[in-house]
Amino acid sequence: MTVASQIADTPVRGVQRRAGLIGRPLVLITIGLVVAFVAIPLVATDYWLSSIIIPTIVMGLAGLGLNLLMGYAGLVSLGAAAFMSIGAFATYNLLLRLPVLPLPVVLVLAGLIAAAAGILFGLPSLRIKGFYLGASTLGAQFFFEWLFTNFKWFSNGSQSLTISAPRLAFLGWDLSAATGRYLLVAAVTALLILLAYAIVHSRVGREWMAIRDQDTAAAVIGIRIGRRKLLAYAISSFFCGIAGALWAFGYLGTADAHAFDLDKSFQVLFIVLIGGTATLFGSFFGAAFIVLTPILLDRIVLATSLTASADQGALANLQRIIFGVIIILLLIKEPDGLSSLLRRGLSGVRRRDTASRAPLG
Amino acid sequence: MADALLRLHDVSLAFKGITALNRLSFDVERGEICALIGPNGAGKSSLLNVINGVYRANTGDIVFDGVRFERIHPLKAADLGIGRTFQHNALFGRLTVIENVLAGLARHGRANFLENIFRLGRDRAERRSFTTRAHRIIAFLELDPHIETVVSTLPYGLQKRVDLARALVADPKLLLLDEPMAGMNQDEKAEMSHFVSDVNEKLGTTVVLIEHDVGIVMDLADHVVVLDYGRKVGDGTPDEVRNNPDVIAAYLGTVH
Amino acid sequence: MNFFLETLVSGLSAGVMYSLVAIGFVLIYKASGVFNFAQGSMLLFASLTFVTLVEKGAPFGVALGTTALVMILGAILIERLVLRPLVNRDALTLFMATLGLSFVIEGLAQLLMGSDVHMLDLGIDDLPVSVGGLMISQFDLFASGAALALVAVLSIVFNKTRMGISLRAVADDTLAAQSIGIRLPAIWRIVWSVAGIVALAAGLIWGARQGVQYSLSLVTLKALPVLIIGGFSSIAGAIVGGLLVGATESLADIYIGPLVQGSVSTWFAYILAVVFLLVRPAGLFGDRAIERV
Amino acid sequence: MPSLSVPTIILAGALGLVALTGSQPASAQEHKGEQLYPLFTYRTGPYAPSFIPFGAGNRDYLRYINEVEGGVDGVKIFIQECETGYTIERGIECYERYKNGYDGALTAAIYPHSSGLDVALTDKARIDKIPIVSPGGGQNIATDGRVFPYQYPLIFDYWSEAQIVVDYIAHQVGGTDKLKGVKIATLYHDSGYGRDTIEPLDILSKKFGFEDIQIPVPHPGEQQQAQWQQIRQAGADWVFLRGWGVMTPVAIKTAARVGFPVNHIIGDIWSGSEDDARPAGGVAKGYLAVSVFPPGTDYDILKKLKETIIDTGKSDLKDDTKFGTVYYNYGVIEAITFVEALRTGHRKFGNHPLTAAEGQWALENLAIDDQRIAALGAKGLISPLQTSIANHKGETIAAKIIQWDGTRWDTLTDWIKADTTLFADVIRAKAAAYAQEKGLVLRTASN
Repeated sequence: MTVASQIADTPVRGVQRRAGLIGRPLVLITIGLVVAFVAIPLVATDYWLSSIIIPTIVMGLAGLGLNLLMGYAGLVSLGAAAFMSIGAFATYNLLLRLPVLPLPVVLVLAGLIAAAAGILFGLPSLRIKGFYLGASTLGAQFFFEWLFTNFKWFSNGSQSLTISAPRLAFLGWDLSAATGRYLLVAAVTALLILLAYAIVHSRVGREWMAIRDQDTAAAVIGIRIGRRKLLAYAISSFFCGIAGALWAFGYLGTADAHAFDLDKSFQVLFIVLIGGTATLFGSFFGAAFIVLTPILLDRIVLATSLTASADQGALANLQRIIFGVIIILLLIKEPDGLSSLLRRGLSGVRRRDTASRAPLG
Repeated sequence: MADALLRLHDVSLAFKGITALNRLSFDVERGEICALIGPNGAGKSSLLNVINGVYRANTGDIVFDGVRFERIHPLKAADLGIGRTFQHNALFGRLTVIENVLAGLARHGRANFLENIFRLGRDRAERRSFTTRAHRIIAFLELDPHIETVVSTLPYGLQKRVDLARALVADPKLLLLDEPMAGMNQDEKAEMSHFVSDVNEKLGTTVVLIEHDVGIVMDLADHVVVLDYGRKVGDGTPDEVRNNPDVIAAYLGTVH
Repeated sequence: MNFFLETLVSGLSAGVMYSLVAIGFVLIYKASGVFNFAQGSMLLFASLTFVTLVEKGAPFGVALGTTALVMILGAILIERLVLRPLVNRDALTLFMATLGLSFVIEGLAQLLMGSDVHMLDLGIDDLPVSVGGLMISQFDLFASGAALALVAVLSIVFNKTRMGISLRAVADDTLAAQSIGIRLPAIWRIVWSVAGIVALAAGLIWGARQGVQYSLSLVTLKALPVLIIGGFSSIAGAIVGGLLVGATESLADIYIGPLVQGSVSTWFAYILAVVFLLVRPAGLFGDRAIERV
Repeated sequence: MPSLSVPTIILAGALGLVALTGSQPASAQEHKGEQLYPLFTYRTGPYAPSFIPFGAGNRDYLRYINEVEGGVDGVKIFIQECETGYTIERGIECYERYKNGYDGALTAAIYPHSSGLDVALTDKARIDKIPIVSPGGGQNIATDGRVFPYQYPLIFDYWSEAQIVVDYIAHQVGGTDKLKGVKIATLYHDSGYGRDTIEPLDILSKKFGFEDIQIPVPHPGEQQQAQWQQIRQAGADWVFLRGWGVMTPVAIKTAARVGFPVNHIIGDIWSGSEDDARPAGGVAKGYLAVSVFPPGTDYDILKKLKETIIDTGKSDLKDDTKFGTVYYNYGVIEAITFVEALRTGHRKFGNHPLTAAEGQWALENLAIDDQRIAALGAKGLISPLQTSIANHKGETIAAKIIQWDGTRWDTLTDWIKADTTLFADVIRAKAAAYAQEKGLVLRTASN
């Protein structure tokens, strides 16, 4: 039995029940794959791929990684970007220094290196919980930004302390053009979504959620809380690490440590909260929001030809204000994130007459 | 005292100088239902928490199934076969009934996380056997209609039963029930007490439970231990306890 | 030895400045359980408002009063539009909301008052005087004095006035406080106002040192480790934490920096904070039990 | 507060998408026959203070060209702004948006206005074949146009800057032979930019025998007491201040606190604007800085701008006092490089909007000599600039030293030329190493 059909046969359980929305998972998965790997590469322009689709997917992947930690295991990280940077710098150095390794192996190794760092900075979770836990990952945020700036070895002595993909190729295909980078990003992300699905629907995911909902009870019924928490940090960092590598090489092309600064960590956090915690696809909506909103605001200004007359600086600042207001509004009005909004919207369209579904915890 | 599953000896517990348990000793026989009763603040919940390691006793020791310990980690307690339910709702609120029950099998999991995630090796057999066991318990406690329901949306009485199922699925030798019938109406109480006695009879599980409703306790329990301000004031069969003047003074007379 | 002492003293004086920022966080965290990331933006907004008024010709006192009023107005708006709709939501959501709020405040500051770098002269020379053989800046002495005065005023307000007692009641037990008739929104408005005024004080002192400009809002990052070390809910902790961070940072940069050929103070305070977290999870003076495993 | 209902969001999203796709005019050709100048802005965020006058200088000069001179050889320049907020992501979006032109106007080159973005665009530009021009802020190794065909780090680099600073100090102490034993401390912003001068100063110190002291300041640099005590402790004679943003005024103030003479501090080009010195107050009087974009209004071209743009109310400046400041003039100078590149291209390809390929050729064949500078009315404002395939930066690298008098900058020296041969081999070797790492084939004049 293939993994895909296995998933198709498994009833959708847990927190992201989408009964009604996804009636026939296999069909939807197939449609999704066709859209992702046939339609988009054929239809989308360079502009769409390079500046909207790729960053959305990669940030969504980072959000998914953080969501595993925050949404499913109920832990906190304010330093997701630190683990992204580890993945990026590890990928670069592995590609550079061990040229025999093929790209997929390098990505997995880079993810594992990030996972190791995740375990290290997750150690305080054995002693403290709640918002304070953020401090340790915040420490990681500043430490790694410094580490990759301070030691030129990590960027192979580059004058600008930047890393760029030495060779973005797989099985002889050059992946450095927009479509190639998109296919790389989409393929890796699809596999990782599958992995996340498997994790969430395994004993590991169940126990994370148990710890999240009731840690005392979880301990009493015999769940290894400490180990599970560290595993959550490890797996979350694994995802973030690979997302970081894709961010650096699939999207930016060239990056330095500051591409993974505190702002980026906060962005990933926004993505999780806005997209919806404890959902697998919510992060991608959140990422689309974060990537698209500033562009849309800019475009609206452009389209309404305010540019000719109005004060450019004022408009730019206004955009920033509106972005902040939208974020606050979303947090207020959509506690369960965009994914729940979308779910409601779609089920509303499909089954306007059905009574309200059971609220989702 | 032919076959004590649980033996408490001289157990004391204090929080910030306030004595919760005062040199408590008693035995729980294998296969019996032992009820802990006593007024609020008598130390009943604290005692359960000491037995399964949530609290650490200041003095005394506990012998469970031949294993003697002074303090125990909750995980170790679970491994030894001590299961429990909670006074206040401690279910995994956003999980479904089946997921809650499956989580109760955590201590039986032998597969490592990679096997779990990729459905390899031991995980395959585990998934099957866990699902079977969970379904069996769910059927046993008549929770089948709600199997895929998110527990926080269930009515209170059913949630209590899910809690019982979660503890029971791991096949505990000793089941600690912390007020399994609190807040229930008479019908629900009768139903729950029926389930508890079923568990005891059909699965052979030894039960220690806390309950305020003396009527139910006297019907259900084989053995009653009465606590008052952390001290044991009565210990015996329901009839013995009913006639114990100390108990009447300390508890029965004052509350109901 | 003298060099060491001067490094230490200068670190401590930097620490005073960190403490000033951290106090604003503590006030808000105490009363509303919100980790207010927008504190830095408030600091920027306050000092920018003040300096703009002064440049427009307003006398010092008028500018100060007007800015304080603006901050109070801002606090009322924030309570009404952001905090009240988010009541009872988890700490992370509130934190994210203050992040959104910081975009709004920073955008407004630049929209209304421009992006120029302003010079702010408080009339105190930033030149050293000799105190017991050590060279200490007059300005640092002034800043320390200001911080002390601020803390003194705050502790009088919180310990002696009815409002202060209500506030402490809220901090101790929100539900109990509400049940005896303390109105939460009112307390929040007051606390955010006070935090706004503290931001003004800190903004003036920082602004006089580095010029009033956007990067003032970045001082938030320096206040975070101070808070972790001192405890999120203790003003005394904020002061001691600030001094500790200031001093260790300076010493670390001088004595550890050369070993790694770079400055270490961006992360040193955080790592110190993590160590504190492991050893003393509630911080030095944290009075509210930290959630521990 | 408006309620955010499901339909509103969906509607807003849909409208947004329409706006997004609708504003990609594939067929609209309203600006056909014009040359696109995508103006990458950062009018928000921490770096807005430097951009605002810079952007004004940029726009004002191009407006002058369009309105007074009737375009570049008759070709009008079409300016489209794109706000990056100084972030790489937004910058990449702007690049993707405008790399192939807009509304009929052609893109000949892109000025990212950010060193970070310049680096991030390196690979993309190579694939898209779009010239990326960063006057004063490009990558030094990209000087080698054989390895970096599409990067143009015009006018200046930090290695040459270090040389010019050492040269100036040598003049002050009485010649390069007197440098032996002089202690020069470099206080640098702890970043790739700040660390860039460690290597050249090391080479120079070995060559001239001065003592090279390197002291980092962590970003953003709002506390520097410890660093300045270190400088005093080390007995430094001169400080080369490689600051960024708030680091500079704090450095000047802290120097005063530890009693270091301000006229022995030489600021980097990013530490040498009015906004760097003014916030430091009175103690900044006498502070020196390296200037590649000399401030002042006493240049013919600035006089023309004053007359035709500023005084007619057409300027992008909201605050006229910023006219002739360092960043304003930087904006003008940068716009001059763009316009001169277009002229160079027009001479070869004819007077029509240039494509990116033609733009690349033009940027590679720039020749702004003294005569041309005089014709531009920019004598003293810019130094001669001549590029080639082997040299994308320009043959002569020069800067002036300026001094803050408490309210404005005075020009202290004429152009000080850097000896470009000194580091050429090192830079070329670095470029070659990069080429090898990336597996690039070196370009020659023939391919």
